[in-house]
Amino acid sequence: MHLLSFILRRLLQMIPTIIFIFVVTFVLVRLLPGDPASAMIGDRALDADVTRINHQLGLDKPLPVQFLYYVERIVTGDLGDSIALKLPVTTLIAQRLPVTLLMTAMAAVIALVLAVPLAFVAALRRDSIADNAIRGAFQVGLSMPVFYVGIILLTVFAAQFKIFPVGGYGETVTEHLYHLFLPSLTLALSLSAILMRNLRASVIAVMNAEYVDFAAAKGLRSTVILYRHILRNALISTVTLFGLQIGTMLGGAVVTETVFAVPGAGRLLIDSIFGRDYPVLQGLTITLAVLVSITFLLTDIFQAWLDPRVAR
Amino acid sequence: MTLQDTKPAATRRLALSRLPKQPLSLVFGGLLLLASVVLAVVPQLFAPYDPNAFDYNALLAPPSAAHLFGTDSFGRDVLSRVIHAYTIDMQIAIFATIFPFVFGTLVGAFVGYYGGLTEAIFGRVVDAVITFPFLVLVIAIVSVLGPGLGNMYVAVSIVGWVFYARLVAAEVKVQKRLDYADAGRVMGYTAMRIIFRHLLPNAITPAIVYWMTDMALAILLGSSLGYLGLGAQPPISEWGVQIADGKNFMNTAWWISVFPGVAIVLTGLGFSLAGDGVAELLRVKR
Amino acid sequence: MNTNVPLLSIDGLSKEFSGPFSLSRRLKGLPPISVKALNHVTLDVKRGETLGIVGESGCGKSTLARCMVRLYEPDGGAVRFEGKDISTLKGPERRAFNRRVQMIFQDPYGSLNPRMTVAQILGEALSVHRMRPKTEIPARIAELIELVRLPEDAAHRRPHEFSGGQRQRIGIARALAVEPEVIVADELVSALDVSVQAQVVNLLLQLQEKLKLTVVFVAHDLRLVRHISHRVAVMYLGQVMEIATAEALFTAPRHPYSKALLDAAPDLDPENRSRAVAATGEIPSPMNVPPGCPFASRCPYVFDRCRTERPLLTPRGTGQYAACHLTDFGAAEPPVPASTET
Amino acid sequence: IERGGTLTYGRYADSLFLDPVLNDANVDIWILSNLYDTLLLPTDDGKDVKPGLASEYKMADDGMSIALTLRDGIKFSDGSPITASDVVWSLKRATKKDNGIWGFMVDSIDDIVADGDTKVTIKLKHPDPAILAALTVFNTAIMPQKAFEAAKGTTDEEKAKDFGTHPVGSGAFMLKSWDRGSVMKLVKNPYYWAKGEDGQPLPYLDEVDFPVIPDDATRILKLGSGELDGAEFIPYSRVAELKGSAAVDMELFPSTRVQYVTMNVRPEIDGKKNPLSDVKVRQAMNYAINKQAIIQIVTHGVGTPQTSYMSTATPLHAGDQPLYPYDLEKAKSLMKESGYPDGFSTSILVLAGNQDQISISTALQQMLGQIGVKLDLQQVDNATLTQQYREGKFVMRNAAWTDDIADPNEITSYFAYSPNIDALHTGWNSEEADTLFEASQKEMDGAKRAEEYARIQEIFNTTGPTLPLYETPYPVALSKKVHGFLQIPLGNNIFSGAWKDK
Amino acid sequence: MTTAAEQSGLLVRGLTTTFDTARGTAIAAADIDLDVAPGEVVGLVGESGSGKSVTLRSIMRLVREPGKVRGRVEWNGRDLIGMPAEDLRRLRGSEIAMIFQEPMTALNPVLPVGLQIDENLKAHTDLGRKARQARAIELMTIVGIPSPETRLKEYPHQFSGGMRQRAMIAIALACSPKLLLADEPTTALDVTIQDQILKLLLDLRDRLQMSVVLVTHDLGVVAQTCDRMAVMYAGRIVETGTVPEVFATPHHPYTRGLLGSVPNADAPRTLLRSIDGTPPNLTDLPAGCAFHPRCAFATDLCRRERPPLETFGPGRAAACFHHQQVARAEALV
Ligand SMILES: Nc1ncnc2c1ncn2[C@@H]1O[C@H](COP(=O)(O)OP(=O)(O)OP(=O)(O)O)[C@@H](O)[C@H]1O
Ligand SMILES: Nc1ncnc2c1ncn2[C@@H]1O[C@H](COP(=O)(O)OP(=O)(O)OP(=O)(O)O)[C@@H](O)[C@H]1O
Ligand SMILES: [Mg+2]
Ligand SMILES: [Mg+2]
Ligand code: NI
Repeated sequence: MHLLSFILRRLLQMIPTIIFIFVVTFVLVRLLPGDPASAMIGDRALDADVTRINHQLGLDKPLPVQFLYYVERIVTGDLGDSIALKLPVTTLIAQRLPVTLLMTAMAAVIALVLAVPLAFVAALRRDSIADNAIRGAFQVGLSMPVFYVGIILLTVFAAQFKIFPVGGYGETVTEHLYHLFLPSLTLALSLSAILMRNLRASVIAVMNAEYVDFAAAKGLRSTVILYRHILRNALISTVTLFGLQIGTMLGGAVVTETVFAVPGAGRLLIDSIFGRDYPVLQGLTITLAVLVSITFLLTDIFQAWLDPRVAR
Repeated sequence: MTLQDTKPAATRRLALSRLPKQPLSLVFGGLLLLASVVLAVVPQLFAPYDPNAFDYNALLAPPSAAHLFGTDSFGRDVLSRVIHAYTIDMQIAIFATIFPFVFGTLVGAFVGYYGGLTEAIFGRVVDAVITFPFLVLVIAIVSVLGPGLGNMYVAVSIVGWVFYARLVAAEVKVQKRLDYADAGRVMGYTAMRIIFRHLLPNAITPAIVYWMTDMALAILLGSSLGYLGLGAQPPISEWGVQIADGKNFMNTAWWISVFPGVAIVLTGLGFSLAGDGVAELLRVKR
Repeated sequence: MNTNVPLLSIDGLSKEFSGPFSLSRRLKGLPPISVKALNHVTLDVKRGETLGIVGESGCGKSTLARCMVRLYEPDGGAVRFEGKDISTLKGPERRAFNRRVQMIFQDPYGSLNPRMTVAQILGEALSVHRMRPKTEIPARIAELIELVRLPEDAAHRRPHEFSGGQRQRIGIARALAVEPEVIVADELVSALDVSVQAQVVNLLLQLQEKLKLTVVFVAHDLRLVRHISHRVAVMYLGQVMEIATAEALFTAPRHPYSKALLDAAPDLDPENRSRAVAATGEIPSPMNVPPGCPFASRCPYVFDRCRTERPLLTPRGTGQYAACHLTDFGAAEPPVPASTET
Repeated sequence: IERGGTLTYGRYADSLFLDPVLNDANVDIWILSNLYDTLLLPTDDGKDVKPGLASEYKMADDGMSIALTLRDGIKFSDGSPITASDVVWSLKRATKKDNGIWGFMVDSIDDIVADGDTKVTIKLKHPDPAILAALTVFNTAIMPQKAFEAAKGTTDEEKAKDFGTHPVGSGAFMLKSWDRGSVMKLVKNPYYWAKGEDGQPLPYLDEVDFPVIPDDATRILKLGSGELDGAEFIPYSRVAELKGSAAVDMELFPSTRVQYVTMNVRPEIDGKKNPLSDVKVRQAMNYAINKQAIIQIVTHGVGTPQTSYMSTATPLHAGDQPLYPYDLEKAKSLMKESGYPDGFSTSILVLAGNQDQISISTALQQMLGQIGVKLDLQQVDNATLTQQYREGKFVMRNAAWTDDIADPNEITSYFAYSPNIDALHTGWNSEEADTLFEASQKEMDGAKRAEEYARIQEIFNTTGPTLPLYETPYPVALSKKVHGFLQIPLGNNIFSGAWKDK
Repeated sequence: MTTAAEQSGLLVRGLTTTFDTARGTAIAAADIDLDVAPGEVVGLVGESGSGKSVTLRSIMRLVREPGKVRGRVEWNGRDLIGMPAEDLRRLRGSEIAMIFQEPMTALNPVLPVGLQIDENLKAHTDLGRKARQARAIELMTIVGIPSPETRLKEYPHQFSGGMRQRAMIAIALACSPKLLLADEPTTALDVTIQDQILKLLLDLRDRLQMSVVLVTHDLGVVAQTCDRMAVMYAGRIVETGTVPEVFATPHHPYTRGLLGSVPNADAPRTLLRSIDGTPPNLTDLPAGCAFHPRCAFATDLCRRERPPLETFGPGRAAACFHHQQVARAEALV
């Protein structure tokens, strides 16, 4: 019951956020210098061509009219057609978004697989050589620009050792996973560094909590103490951070997708900015915002499940 | 009388006894940052060449005694460019974060102190900002305003202050429930005095620590934008631009992009270690 | 000035805290969860006296204390200082009130700004209220430090360099810096060790004597309250159950709750042991205070009227008041417990 | 020659819209000819025409009409026959004013009439020396009228949108699947008319796949790892390296591509005096630029200096000396003579993230600095750049050009003929050039036309609003297994004759 | 020192716990000797930081890094300090149980109370699921938590302070321990609830014949519940004896001061007999007797030498050179 009302409230809170983002996107893209026609036909366009195209797209109408027109369509669930690709935006999103989602999900899994055990090792052997080595390595990962990490991984694992394909997406699900491994790893590196840092700190904090002593005083086995008492409590704060980061990653996959030639939503987003593809840009930003909000919501629910104190 | 006498002695003793006990991370981070700042302020003292001088006889020369880090496709000395880039990258670190830090802290202090409606409105703003794809926003704003570092600062600031405000607001909310804030109110102090004299000094630590990380992030973002062509404009040397320049030469002239990469990592490391150290240093002793 | 007017009078004071108004409650048409922290509290504080306020955790002692210094604005009733409703004070008048009525806090760790030195803490109080010209402030700080018996070099140290007892003294010095007439001390020594408690209590007693202070002493330690108070008010769930002189209250409590409280406090005499439980059950949640007498759920003498009608504070002779339907409880011989089914 | 197999060719960007008339960009144009066939075809050197869907063509003596005969038994990829009415319909669509931006190439067409099922006559408004070349260009491709009209939608544009997702043409290949932004796959068109060397119908290949790999380095890595058989737009910096590679053929296909800088020569820009309007200044700048150095730095020796504003591969190109050989002294003295002896500050637009343009501009910045011209770089995205360009508000910009038609008229109309777009939107004009161009457009005498073009080039090259830099071939890297692939000077990728070792 | 304790009950000898900190080595518990016979309640009193909790944790071997424990702790003749970790684990929670001061922090906030009882039973008994459930309900009833079935599914934050403390006691009692180490079990509670809990503990002691070590700083609690008591100051036991004897005639000036600091019934608004000064820093103990800077009886001897814990009567000991004098002074008041 409480959970349901909690979710409902969160969903209601999302509405103003989405509207805000919607308006900002709408205004912002129209403030961009250059118009779709310029972006599309480039240097050889004659003024007449530009006028004709802008008229076809309805871009010669006043902004408020365009806005109302767009709102009207969006309410009916129609995100319009891409100017450059001449396809429905919904179709495009349906093609591209799953790629990014899969990549992000894989990155999340890789990050967890890297961060959680190492955070524990680091926390349990605080200040040891292992701890410092782990922290140092992650710190370096965190300090490197994403495109740089990507290029290095590509050069080493794909070009030199040919263990992984050089980007792309493949056709079957296994191929997708295989192709997306390196890009996901790239994304995962900085994420895992952030998670590791946070988790290590919270494991240390939790280990000092009295209930851990009390658990030991009960004569529980150390594995039980570790998994039931330490891990779960330590994860609580990390989960929030994790959700926040995943949200950021969804919108920040652009660079990785370019380096690895992954046909995902991030690249579509950038292309739509540079191509002044207003409908795609608007549709995609809003879709991403909804997705990110849902990620946050899921995070909160998961956190509420981990920590019964949250759901009031 | 005794008061006057004891004060300097006491502080001196404290300062001396504190010195060797500085957190190790602060020492390392501080040294790295200090080096970075020195290079940023007087690069010409360390750079062996003019960073923008072409040398057609030494295009893409590998590292050698003459060019320790080699040269790039224009025959420019990579070492000199890496060193001169400190100026611009440290400037990015500061200029991209100073406004968010100051403004965000102020907003956070008020939101945290007054709560209620301000907090509700602020909550929505935070939601909107963190749900919006950050890079898109920055790229769009930079495109609207035109490329270049100045506009990048504007773009980053429009978004960045929210994170500081959130941190400070949360901490102020914690602090204002402590008795010393109430004590101030009972003493009849004004809200401004309580906020700035009492709450803020105690609530600002997380923001300062985040600031350190944020400066490192700003350098990374600056590089990414430089890489996309939206950041620093040639011939200014900036690490991201240098890496982008060297990208096509990864196989044939690795030195063009590797050394700026190392500089980014080292500076990032410096900021992050210093952040840890500052957190330790500013921890309130209870 | 009319000396019959009590210095500080609390008149039917009520205070509620509303909790989160969850969607499920909204959907069910329920009001937001609210805590009735104070429920029609009426009290007088006379000039020069020490009024003790005791009660168990959550009964509203701190809320009452905070209302007295206008840290909280009450929802009903009023606090009057020298006959004036303090919620109407504005500007300089309010500042003057704040100066004359001071509060000392329970938490020796939280009540001092950890980043300010003692001199800064005291100096700020002195300068904001212009207690002394600027040049005399250092001297006055030294005087205050001496007054609360802190070490001489205390001025330039920060709170974390002091022990709990010393910190409480800094708190006292800060309150005294503005030369107040009333001091509201909320659990002044609860966080301190026994041996240190005694030092601070002694200091308070001496200062009160010397500076003719009026003290409201909030505590849950009955022995302590009895030791230093002229009069004592017993609170339970946001209501005053009994007010009496310390002597009367501790020898002949006229309310079953007062009696239970006294019985529950462990006696210092090892020979005087009892294995009987003084009061059964838990304190009801202040979120849903029962309609009648708040103590009804735990009272061994409860009868039907207690559950429906709230007893008012009525006189029990010589300045003693109790809020109990059994008006002769504790008078001569205690009445037989009514029934044990509750 | 071996038949069969799939050729995987990495592209830097995906196509946008597969309609020969309504498309706008090179990413479409350069592969359209594999899907849609034209009546005539360009020769491999891109300078002449040869029969395509039309087996015979004849220009009337007065130059006012062309008679064409379709090949026998030719079919669209859906198996339906290609008839004269399809030709009439397709060409009419291409000439319609509102349809796309390529109409100017077939501007001279007055009417098209079918004569039976296989004969077509094109009537012209005036003699047009470039009309045959125009019939090789993508926008005159022949499309199946029936299939097009059966597509969803009411307007031509809507139908084109739908048709473009499952196009039917008569090229060597047909679209098998298209994953936007990821991969486009073409398969052999069983009805293609041309025959290979073995006498069997072309193409040799069963399938061509076009994965999209925007990152240059990644594209090369994939070629190296064998995931690709070919990769386009190899960065010049990698050409030498790949030439030395044992597994790869580094091809440099001759092209019509020229790289130059456009200068706004209006006397004032945004109310400010514009030094670039001074022809001496422009000449000084031209002399101050060390083209050989730029060719070294930017193209790593792959490019060659321009000898005219149009590439050497363009028909009627004239000029055998590199334009403005590097001469700093001359540049300095020209500056002295100009209205700006002390130099000035100016700026150049650079397409953000385009390494070539960045490098060029960085080099220009340094070189022009030597004659006191302080150059600011402004990186902007394509849309911004184009808009400033079209509005004539830019100061200088980087640019490159490739011809779409095997005739000098396209480039000249944009560069030198001011009524079209104000000479690259620079505000430059030369009455003489304008008159000559107008005359050349109707001049059917080849020699005379060549003279006219020689003069136009002379005028433009000496006083024009550009800093010509270099021309470059198309750098394509192919696996050693791949043979017969061709990219013609106009850019079209021709896969019909490509084959692959097993 | 009774021979009986040699075989059964708890016997602590020379227990010393040190912490290496940045500021030096803190001797948190020094040379502790303590006996607890079966069924006996021993009170351990002292100021904050005097080492009471550390002593209890050392007995349970719950001291963490950087703490080091030396000495002998025997439970029914078995050495707890030296025994293998697995053996100790079997003893913890079954024969020896511990209650912490703050139930809010000692109960895991994210696990239902029922599970926290259950895991104790699971670790030490081979009861089935059903049986453990039944036992948990029984325990909740014993400690006086109404409607245990629903309460078991709830989380600690849904309990009131008193309930939490009861739940913690229920967990400690799960396997009917023979020794209960209670670290300030009632400090966080209201008097009426404290009263209930203490009486509950005494009942349980009677029922299960447990030995109890009760740490507190409230002398009233000791007076009402304990059989014997030990007073700690700066990590050392400074006085032991039966409760009535110590209350009647304290032999250590610190004990005397403690008793005097508590206001007693007769003289309202008079100055209390406080102990001046503050407890010493454990890393920087004064030479000689740690109490001498605050002691009215201190002589040069006290400043030079540390007085040993000296037995002067059956079950009575004090660590003071002047303990006779102190006892006499007390009698005079
Ligand atoms: N700021 C607040 N917001 C919400 N509820 C509050 C607030 N302050 C106090 N309460 C609630 O009001 C009631 C009375 O609290 P108060 O602090 O006055 O009690 P107290 O008698 O001082 O208790 P203690 O002895 O624990 O200090 C409690 O139930 C408490 O939870
Ligand atoms: N982990 C540790 N590291 C360093 N010092 C410690 C540590 N744990 C305890 N101490 C020190 O040991 C001393 C004794 O602490 P202990 O917790 O036993 O006191 P206590 O008598 O239980 O006090 P309280 O009444 O406050 O609970 C303290 O001075 C403390 O500083
Ligand atoms: Mg309180
Ligand atoms: Mg303790
Ligand atoms: Ni519910």
